[in-house]
Amino acid sequence: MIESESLSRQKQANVTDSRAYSQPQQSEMPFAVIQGEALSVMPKDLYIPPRALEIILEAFEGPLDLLLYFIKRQNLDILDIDVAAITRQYMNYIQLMREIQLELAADYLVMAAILAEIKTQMLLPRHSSDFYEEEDPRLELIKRLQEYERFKRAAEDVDKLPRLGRDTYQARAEVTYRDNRKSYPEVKINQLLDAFSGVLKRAEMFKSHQVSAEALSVRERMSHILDKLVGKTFVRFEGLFAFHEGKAGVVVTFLALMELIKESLIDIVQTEPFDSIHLVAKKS
Amino acid sequence: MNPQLIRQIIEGAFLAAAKPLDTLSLEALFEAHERPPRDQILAAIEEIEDDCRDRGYELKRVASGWRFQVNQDLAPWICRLWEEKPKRYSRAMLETLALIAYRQPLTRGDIELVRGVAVSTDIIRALQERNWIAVVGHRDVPGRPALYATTKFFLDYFNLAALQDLPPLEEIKSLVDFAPETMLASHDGGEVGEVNDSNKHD
Amino acid sequence: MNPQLIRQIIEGAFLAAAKPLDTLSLEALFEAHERPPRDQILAAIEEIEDDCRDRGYELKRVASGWRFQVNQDLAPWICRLWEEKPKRYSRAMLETLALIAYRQPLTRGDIELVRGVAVSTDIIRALQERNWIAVVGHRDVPGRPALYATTKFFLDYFNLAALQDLPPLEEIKSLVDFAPETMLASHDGGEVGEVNDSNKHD
Repeated sequence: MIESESLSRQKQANVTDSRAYSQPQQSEMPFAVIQGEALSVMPKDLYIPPRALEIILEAFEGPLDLLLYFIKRQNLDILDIDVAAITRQYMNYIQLMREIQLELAADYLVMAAILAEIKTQMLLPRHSSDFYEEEDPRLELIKRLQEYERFKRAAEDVDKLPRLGRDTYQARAEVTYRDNRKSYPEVKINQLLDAFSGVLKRAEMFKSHQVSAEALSVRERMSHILDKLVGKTFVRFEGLFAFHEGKAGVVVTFLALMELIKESLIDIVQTEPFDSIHLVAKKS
Repeated sequence: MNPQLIRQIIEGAFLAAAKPLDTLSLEALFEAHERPPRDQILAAIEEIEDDCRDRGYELKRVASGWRFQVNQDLAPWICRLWEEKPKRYSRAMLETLALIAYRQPLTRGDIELVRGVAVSTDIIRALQERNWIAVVGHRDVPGRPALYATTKFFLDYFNLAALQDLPPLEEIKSLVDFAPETMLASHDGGEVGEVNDSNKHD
Repeated sequence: MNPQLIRQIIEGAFLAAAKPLDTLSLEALFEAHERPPRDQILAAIEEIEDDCRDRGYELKRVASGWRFQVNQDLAPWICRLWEEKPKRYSRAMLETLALIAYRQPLTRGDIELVRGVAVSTDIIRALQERNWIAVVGHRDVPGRPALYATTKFFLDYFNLAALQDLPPLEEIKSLVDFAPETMLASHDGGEVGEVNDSNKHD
């Protein structure tokens, strides 16, 4: 299926630019390695084991790459190329491909169509005077091939750049001390108020929860009393009052106790009448 | 092999390895035919050690070999490399804190009831880590949920002598009534929407 | 602050950070009252650079700052520290990366047009995971395809300080030596538009 003429040409061809194909093929360019054996020429016989073709396929990055290969292998300038011949060669190739890896063939089929189109356009009679006005149908393809080859080389250049972990290594030294000091965001009190008023607005807490009924001092005292009771068995009732706070303080503490009892957070214990009163945090 | 190259290889290896290297692992860097004798390796190590004097790092002998270490007396500066940039607190965090401040002591469930959305454990943990809130007890209901209250550090941070120095609710209420648009505008959309949605479906 | 201490701090920070540091991050190591002026920091960097001559490592300027790195010519020895050989990248990945590097910002479609084959999602994802490329916008056409560009980390990884340090794109002339002027001219612009001409022939 692959033309023997082009194959023998491939063999003789000097690689125009060995660099372009330095990877993955060398100048004697094994086409693929099948079961340890280098395949440097496309097999002439019709039967190519499907696995082998897959490997060949993997050597190319797509239809442009394959076409570039055909052109370079034949050491020809594309403008001199017999588009008919290369189209035939190309079509043979993709026919083989279609048998084993259909989804890959799609990109190649597009290229086949482009080649066929160029071929037809070349067959149309044209006046020599039109040459400069009408674009050569091959020109677009050449542009694409050039553009592709450019980036194919650029990719090789990028691959050669000194790379961290391959050509150079990040230097580091151990740090034996590491207190992970953490710095915290700052909060201003008006941010807090703003957040709170947002909650109020949303939940309409005034109506459903009647928060305003309790002065803050009472709620704070509730926290303090709970704090005192935590982890202790009994605390004497009198021990909770700080008399230096005066009457107001006593009232606040008393209200807090009432509130705590109401919310069943604490229990009051008095073993006998007129005995001292003790408070205890509720246990389950 | 020339001694300077040997030294460079060893120096480079110490810096690249990120772990201590002993003489065996240093020898393994060289192929048999070029491998320097051990005393030459040790000489190179000594030279490297000497060259670090007055530098920001030193070659230190540890149990499993030698390694480069950053000088300990540079710690106050070097540690700033890992200082976390303070981020801003989320609206959810500020609202939770505000609720605990004004309604303490209360449980997570209480907060959720008012805010209409779940309170993430992260928020509670962050507030505890900052020592602004603490568990002061447990409510005597199934599950015995923790009761949270603000701490002295909270008051200190906000420069308050006592909780009653927080603006009273009435003031906040009038603030809300006074400027409803700006208040609403200051919300980041998400949560308001959530609450509204849940109301609709109720 | 005495210049030697400044130098030691900077030197230690480079080794401790294990990533490139720029002047901003170096300045952040110092508290405001002790912070040296920028030219003093640059002077210290220069001094450190000079001191690495003939050593196994160098202070290298890359895209996101300076870093200590092991000399390239030592790689044959240093690489023996690790059993695993450094990964090779597929041609498809390198070609895609090269296109993004030289032609950024561009879409997946732009890449496919030049390469003539579909670009697999895996490759794009792999490049993004490595933090070598990022979406920098969307082209204002139907479907709003993502525009990709390379990142600082890409430059850092490939030892470059800026995009213009990439090896120059070669002019490919071997295919057509007698190409009309128009053809050659159209390659300088580097815009993706020119490739779109193929539509005419479809």
